[in-house]
Amino acid sequence: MAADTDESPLTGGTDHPAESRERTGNPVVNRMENLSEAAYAYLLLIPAFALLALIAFYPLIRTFVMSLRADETRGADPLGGFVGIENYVDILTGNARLARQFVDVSLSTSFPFVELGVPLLQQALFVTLGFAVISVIFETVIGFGQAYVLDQDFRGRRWVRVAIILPWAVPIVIQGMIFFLLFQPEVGFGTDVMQWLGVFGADPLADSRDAFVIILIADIWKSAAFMALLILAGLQSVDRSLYDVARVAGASPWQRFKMITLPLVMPALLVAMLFRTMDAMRVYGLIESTAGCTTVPSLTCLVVEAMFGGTRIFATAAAVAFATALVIGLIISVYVFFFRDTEGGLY
Amino acid sequence: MARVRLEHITKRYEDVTAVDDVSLEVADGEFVTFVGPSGCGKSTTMETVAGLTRPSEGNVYIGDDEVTNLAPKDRGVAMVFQNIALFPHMDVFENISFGLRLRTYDDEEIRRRVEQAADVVQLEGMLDRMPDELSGGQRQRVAIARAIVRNPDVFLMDEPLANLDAKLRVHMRTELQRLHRELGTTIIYVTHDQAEAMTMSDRIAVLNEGRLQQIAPPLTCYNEPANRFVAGFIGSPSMNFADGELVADGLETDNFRVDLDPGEVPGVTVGDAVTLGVRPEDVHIASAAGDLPAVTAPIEARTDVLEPMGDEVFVYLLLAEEAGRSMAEDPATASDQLLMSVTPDTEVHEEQDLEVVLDRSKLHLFDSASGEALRHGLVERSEPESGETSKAG
Amino acid sequence: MARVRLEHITKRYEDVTAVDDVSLEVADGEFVTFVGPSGCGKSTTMETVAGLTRPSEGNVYIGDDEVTNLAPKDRGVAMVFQNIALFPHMDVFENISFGLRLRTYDDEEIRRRVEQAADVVQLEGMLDRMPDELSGGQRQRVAIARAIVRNPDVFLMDEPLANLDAKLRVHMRTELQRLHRELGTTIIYVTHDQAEAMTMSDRIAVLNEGRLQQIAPPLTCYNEPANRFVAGFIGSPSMNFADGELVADGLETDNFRVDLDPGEVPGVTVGDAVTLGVRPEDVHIASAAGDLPAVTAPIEARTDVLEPMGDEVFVYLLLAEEAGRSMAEDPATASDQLLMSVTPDTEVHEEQDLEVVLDRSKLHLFDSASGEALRHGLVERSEPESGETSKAG
Amino acid sequence: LGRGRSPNTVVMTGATDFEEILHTEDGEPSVQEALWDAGLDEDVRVELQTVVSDSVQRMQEAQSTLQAGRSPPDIHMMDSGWTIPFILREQTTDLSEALPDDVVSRIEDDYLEDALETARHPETGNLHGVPLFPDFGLMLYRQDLIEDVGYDTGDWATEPPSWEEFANAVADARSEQGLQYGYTTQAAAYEGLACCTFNEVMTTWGGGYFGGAENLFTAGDRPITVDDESVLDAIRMMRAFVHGDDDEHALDGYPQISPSAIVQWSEQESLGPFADGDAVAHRNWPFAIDEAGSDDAFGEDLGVMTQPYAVSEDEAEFEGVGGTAAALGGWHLTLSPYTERADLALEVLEAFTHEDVMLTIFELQGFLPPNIDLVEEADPDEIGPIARYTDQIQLAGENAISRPVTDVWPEQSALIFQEVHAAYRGAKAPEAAMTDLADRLEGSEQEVAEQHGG
Amino acid sequence: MSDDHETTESTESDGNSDDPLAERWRQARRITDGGQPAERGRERDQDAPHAFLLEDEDDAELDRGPFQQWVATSISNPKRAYRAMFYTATIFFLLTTLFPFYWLLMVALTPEGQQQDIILTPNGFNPGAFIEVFQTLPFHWYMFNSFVIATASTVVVLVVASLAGYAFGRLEFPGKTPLMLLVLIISFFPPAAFFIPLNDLFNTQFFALEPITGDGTLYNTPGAMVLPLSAIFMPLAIFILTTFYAQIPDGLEDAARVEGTTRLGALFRVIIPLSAPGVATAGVLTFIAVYNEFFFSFLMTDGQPENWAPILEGILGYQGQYEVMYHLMAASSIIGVIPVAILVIVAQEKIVSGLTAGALKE
Ligand SMILES: Nc1ncnc2c1ncn2[C@@H]1O[C@H](COP(=O)(O)OP(=O)(O)OP(=O)(O)O)[C@@H](O)[C@H]1O
Ligand SMILES: Nc1ncnc2c1ncn2[C@@H]1O[C@H](COP(=O)(O)OP(=O)(O)OP(=O)(O)O)[C@@H](O)[C@H]1O
Ligand SMILES: [Mg+2]
Ligand SMILES: [Mg+2]
Repeated sequence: MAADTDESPLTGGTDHPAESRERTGNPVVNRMENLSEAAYAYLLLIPAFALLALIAFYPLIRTFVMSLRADETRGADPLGGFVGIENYVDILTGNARLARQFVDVSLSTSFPFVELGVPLLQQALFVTLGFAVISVIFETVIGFGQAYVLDQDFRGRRWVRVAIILPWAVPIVIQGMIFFLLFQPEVGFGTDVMQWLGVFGADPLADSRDAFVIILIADIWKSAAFMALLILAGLQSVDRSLYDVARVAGASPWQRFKMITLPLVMPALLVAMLFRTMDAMRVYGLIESTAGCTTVPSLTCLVVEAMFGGTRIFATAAAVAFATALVIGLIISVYVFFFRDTEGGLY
Repeated sequence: MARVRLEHITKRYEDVTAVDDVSLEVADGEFVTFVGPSGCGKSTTMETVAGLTRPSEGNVYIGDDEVTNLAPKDRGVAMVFQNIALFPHMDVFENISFGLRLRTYDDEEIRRRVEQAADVVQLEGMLDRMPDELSGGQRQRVAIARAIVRNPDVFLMDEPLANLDAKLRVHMRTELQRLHRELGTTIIYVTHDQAEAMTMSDRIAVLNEGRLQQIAPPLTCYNEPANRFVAGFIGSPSMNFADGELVADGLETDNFRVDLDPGEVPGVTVGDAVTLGVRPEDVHIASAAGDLPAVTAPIEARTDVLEPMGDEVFVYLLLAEEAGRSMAEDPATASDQLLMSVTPDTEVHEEQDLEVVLDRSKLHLFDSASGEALRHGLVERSEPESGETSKAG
Repeated sequence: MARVRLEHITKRYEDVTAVDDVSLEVADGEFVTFVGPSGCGKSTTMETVAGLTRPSEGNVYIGDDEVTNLAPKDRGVAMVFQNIALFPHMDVFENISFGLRLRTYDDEEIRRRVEQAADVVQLEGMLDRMPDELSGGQRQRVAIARAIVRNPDVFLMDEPLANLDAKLRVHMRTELQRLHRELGTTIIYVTHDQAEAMTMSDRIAVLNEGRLQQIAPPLTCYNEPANRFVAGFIGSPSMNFADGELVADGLETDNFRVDLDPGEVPGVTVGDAVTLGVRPEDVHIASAAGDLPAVTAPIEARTDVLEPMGDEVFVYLLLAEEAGRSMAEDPATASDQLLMSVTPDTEVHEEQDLEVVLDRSKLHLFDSASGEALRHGLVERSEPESGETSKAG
Repeated sequence: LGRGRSPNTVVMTGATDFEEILHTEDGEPSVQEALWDAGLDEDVRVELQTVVSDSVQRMQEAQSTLQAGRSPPDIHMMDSGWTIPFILREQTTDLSEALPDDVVSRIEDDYLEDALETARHPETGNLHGVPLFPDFGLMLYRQDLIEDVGYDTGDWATEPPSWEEFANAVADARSEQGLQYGYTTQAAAYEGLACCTFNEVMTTWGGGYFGGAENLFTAGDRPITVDDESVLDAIRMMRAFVHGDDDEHALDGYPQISPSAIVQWSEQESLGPFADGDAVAHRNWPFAIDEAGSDDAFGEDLGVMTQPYAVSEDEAEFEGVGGTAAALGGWHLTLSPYTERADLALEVLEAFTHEDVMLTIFELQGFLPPNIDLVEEADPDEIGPIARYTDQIQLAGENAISRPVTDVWPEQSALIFQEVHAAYRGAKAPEAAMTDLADRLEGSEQEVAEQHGG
Repeated sequence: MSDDHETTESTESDGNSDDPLAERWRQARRITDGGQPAERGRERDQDAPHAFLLEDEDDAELDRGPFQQWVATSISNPKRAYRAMFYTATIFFLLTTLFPFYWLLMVALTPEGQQQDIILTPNGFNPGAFIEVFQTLPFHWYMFNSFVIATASTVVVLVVASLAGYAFGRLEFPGKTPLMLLVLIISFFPPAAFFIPLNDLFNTQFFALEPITGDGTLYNTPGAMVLPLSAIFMPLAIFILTTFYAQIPDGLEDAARVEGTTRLGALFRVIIPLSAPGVATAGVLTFIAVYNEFFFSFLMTDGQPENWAPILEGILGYQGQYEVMYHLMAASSIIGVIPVAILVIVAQEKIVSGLTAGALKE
């Protein structure tokens, strides 16, 4: 039988004594090893927060201070005196020095009790929210479909995967250029097709509604791949034997999806949706390189226009940036609420 | 109706043949246990019945239907998995009710059934725990509950009781037997526990290296094993074997001989290599074997190690003095050793010389070459026996 | 040197106390087995020794050092996990050599050791398989090899043999014992297999609901259980219990009485509730009990079910005729039932009336209220006994 | 500063088009050679820090560089459309002081005054930039086609027609030839609409953003005249061009000649159809002449003129508007206040003011000399098709119309192009759009007034 | 797409199929197991289609045309319908994602100034654009810069985020939720919000940096992009890794620790490899995002390739003030994108298989 060796296994010929209980290895590592769980966690978080503090928190604080001062368009000092929240008030009341307003609604006494200063699609808040919600929904559904396809085992899957990820690898400038040219009646045929479908007018890139749709399509084209990649990773890390259990228990493919795949992929899916939402809420480059910020003003459009528009209104820019962050923060709290209910979730 | 039939099932992996041409039939309502060494293909065979593995060759029938290609969900089977595989994102209740929730049961009914099943496996009060808050045995019980709650035609259970303590195991054993009786379900069961296999099964299927060795009622396997493998595998501790040669008037092994008439052993002739098998409990101390009708001639032996088990004591006997022998070698295969089991009150010490006899009615003969059983029990022979211990080293 | 000492270890989870004030000491080189019902805290206790769980209270010592807060890697322990926990991304070789590769062994040495360990667990030729290409038993063997290859001071083994077949289990058992002997390693072991616990351990620690019930050599636990729980838990099938009342000259249970002098039972007086315990193998058919020195008066009984196990037969005896009784109830707790084990050649059938006696030297008395053992064996008493069967329903 | 630059290197920004001519293969003429010839110390080498061509992105880059106080570059090339904000933010050097007086007076005397205006400090009047080249919005048209339908374009070069005549000519030519488009221009919602194309149309109608030309460069206290009838008419005419008679806001008597696509066109997209022969007339910058006027394109059949007009200069309500016009673009060179090589950089700037340098640049890359008179003097063989249109260039120089660049112009221009665009598209009525615009401009002006007390 | 799936299972035999069409179907359907997640134990799935085949062929009636036959069998066997759906979906996704690229290629192949009415074929044929790209600008240099910057950022992000992800995913400590949200906050802000302070910061001279960067500032060094881009894309990586690390069963980490790793060792030896799909995805997403980032890439260098200007500056370089060299922009983006996408995918597969040493064979 197995143990017919003369030498006793595991002892013979070894010059290594039994392991001792001395601490082995590097003393720093050992110090780390004996930290309490919480202390260890904080230690591991130091690098991340150090980087964030330098690159994010410190600039944000300075930007916030900026937002509390007045604009100064002349002179060496880019900022005027301290004005408190005046800039914020201007932004929220539609009186900011911006070509398109953050939000421009006022309450009225007659139904429906709100009055639009300008059409919804010319108010950055609504453009952005609409864009984020619609694009994320489509991207999630399509991304799931793509991930599902990629999760199958078939020949050529690697190349299909390349194809599906390719849009995500396209720089925004190019993404913008593609769709700009596609809907440039002289060059592309996009307008003809859409007009033939009765969806678009003659100059979609100049029309807020049509341009909004174009930007949605462009974004979905590019970013579904992001969702697909993350969801795919989620799918791949599901323990396959659970599917066996479910199959024997009588689950149809749909039921397996609903009861096993979906909940187990949910954490990854939520992360993907969370970040897609935040990205979508900050959409800018795509707009700039297709229809332009005038036609489809997003929140970030306002920030960039204010900051780089040529007229030095840094304080307004800073205030818009913070207002934007606030809006995104509010939307994100919806997600945080969901995260709490998710098994294997983050909190 | 829920008969299960395997026809020439073979399953090959890249470099292994996990199941090799297995055909067997499990009658409706029958309880069949698969036993065999680790890696012999028990789980794989079950998976082909469940539909999780498509056999490389052969067909599977459940009831009257060929189901080889049917999806698992349409086969009406429930399975307890060897690796347990609880859904990590569901609590115990949801795990157990998984199969029910796939169907159109109302919540009331589901809760009732889950609670019953949890009762059976003694998981009351843990229904809202998550799998990672359970002990190993508790998880296994959840897995069992998940299968029994569904009340299918065929149960497949792959070592469902492996992590349970003896007492709970006895409880579960009776529960499963009751379920079996009451529901009339066909059960295919894998266990490594001899007691489980012996007490629960209508028949035992012994597998080795992917091949079916014997399928027969437990006591048949125990008393009339089809071949040397089955004989050695069934029964714990294992049967003693001694390789020998058939001579004119008996069987001669290295250390002793047994009288017999070669003509009464079918299929072999004088000069053939024949292996003698005898179970530890059929080895008796010569002085205390008075009441046995037929025993072999006394064999001289020396006790080596004693293993008290509480209700019995295993005595390792050395038949020949030899250097360097250690207990580590499997006594069943070392032809100079003999394992005897005696009651705890027997007077026996380590390093003691004594004479033992074998119960002739319980001797087994196997063809040494093929391993096939030749004969079980030599007791019909009427002439007196004379054994002698060989001195050979 | 590799003594393991637990001092008042308590581990609480949110709503469960998994381990409750356990103190024990395992001597250097000792082999201690933890047994207890599923969920009693065995794994948790081992985890505190390994350093994977910090106890809520109490200290752990290994050797002379307090290690309560020491990292697992510095404790010199190796562990076989109940859930096996193979690294799914490594093949068998890498799994086994994982611990070695973390240290400064050269490749040569690593390969040699891994091959030896694989040999011990009979995994030769599977070193380059991935875990998902192994059967359940093979995985478990990899887990064992991973632990033994490292040659640590202390082995922690949580049901290492659960998925192995009987034969391999015996083999592994002897291998582990040899390892233990040769390396002098301290081993803490969890098993649900009585045979394993009995044969391998120097001492057995019985746990229940997180509390240590008894820690003693196996035969002590078997023959002199500290309390009713241990008595019922150790031994398979379980001990028979009969609740009774101490009267002036004996113990009266529902169905029979046993003569004894209450004065010889410490700690109780006449009128107290006392439970009698007797193991199945100490119940004998009156007619065949001639050679026992001291037995109780015959008890009338009727056989119910027979369970042949191959080397013995379990006989379920009914002491009182009653309707609706089914075998499903645990015989050990049903006071109208008595389980007897006899050799397979005993003449006994189902539904047969017979008289049985109990071996007085093997009777156990427990305080019914606390469960504490009062006395083991009544044999010193010299006066002849006269039992009588009670007619009570 | 490291990175291998020798101490005698002066770094200026510029796009690839300028890079191509700054240094060339040996022997070929180059700007660097011209600078040396113009008296620049032979040791001083000018190096280009290539930036993207897009004006908006260049402004962002300049802004971030100057905001951070970074140099090199020592010399920034700045669009005349956004030089003044930088001047006002003290991110340029006062060249009237820094350059030798003779150089300053040479510039003041010879350079196109309109270009200089956009390089001066609005308050002190001092020069902060040296114009490198001006650019003019010109009307390109298919002379042959228009003549075919009976119009005489003979004097259009010197005396542009009225919008009405022009429009009818284009309309006729288009239908005669069955062309897809008549007149193409740029009307996307971008700076070019505010600064240039609309500015031109508005000017030729006698309108202005802030009254007359005298109010261009100081924000704060000036009339806002975008809702004047002249401006509205200009929009109405464009609506007629785009939407034809059906549009209730279209100006009567003007035919539909422009595709609605112009509202999403800027220079590149609008040039294509004309260059391909699908349009009769097209408004663009001189570079387009190169493409459309080459012999394998329209050659001599390409007509070029300044913008047609509707209201003559005399009839116009304000000073400096009315009559033909050409929007003024172009680039200036400014000296970074953070440079560590001011002396050398000033030498370089000085060299740029030499006529030979201007001519070299003109000949090599077609950038017009800021001294417009030199157009005549350039070697016709070197400058290509543009040589045929020097008269028109001269005329454009005389009628150049600047955008009202102030520190808040970028902000205001966004308001302007946004509203004009809406009005062009028909999303808003001209009156509504211009009233809204007036409101917004008012607010903007007020902000400035509050900040700077006037 | 599926013609040689025969690699491992040579034992399959299906006696009665000589019909080439049936053969094709057979192979086509071997791809995977209908709508269910495939890839378990790799053997099984390869068997599965074989099994359908046997069944299908038993039912097949010879006098039906292949298509009707297919319809009939797919009604009786829904797996066929799943399979058809699967193909439809795959083809749909391929078309929709690839078409814009195809079109971009057509734009690239169209000679300058003729970008009109490009539909399915280029206007003219000018493959020279792909060479011109490099003649006009040192595009390869920009690509190299981007590569270096993206690689460095990805490494920084993966290391730092792994530590943080481990802490968030596997440890319990007070303040966990607030700290996670704090990480997230950075993603609420448009990048422009960071710009002014960072622009100052990176143009400030730090004495300590002088030996490294020459002038003591980070401007025009890879650091000026790696730092902010790492910070900006780190929250995503932290969240991804947290999610994946949290799902690894404790038992495996326990086993590694008992075997002698430190906690940190267990992270790198067990948890990261087992989260390979997540780690690789985080890496790929970060790499591509950095490679294509718009804002900082544009403003943190002076645009010179020798000063680490990234690919974006290269692409924008083909854009003139009034004219855009669309064909060059198109060609350059194809050149810039496709190698990266392929590299990233190949790398991802390598990462996954490297980390898991074959456990998740594909
Ligand atoms: N993470 C946890 N959270 C809550 N309860 C737990 C957790 N882990 C274990 N328990 C509980 O603690 C008790 C002891 O568990 P432990 O795993 O030690 O049992 P065990 O003796 O090993 O049982 P088994 O034989 O079934 O493996 C059980 O009741 C179990 O449910
Ligand atoms: N996916 C696979 N690839 C390759 N070989 C495999 C695979 N799955 C199982 N095997 C091999 O097939 C044989 C039979 O495995 P199976 O799981 O049926 O054994 P088993 O009888 O259930 O054993 P155990 O009692 O140990 O669970 C084993 O040798 C195993 O290593
Ligand atoms: Mg198995
Ligand atoms: Mg346990």
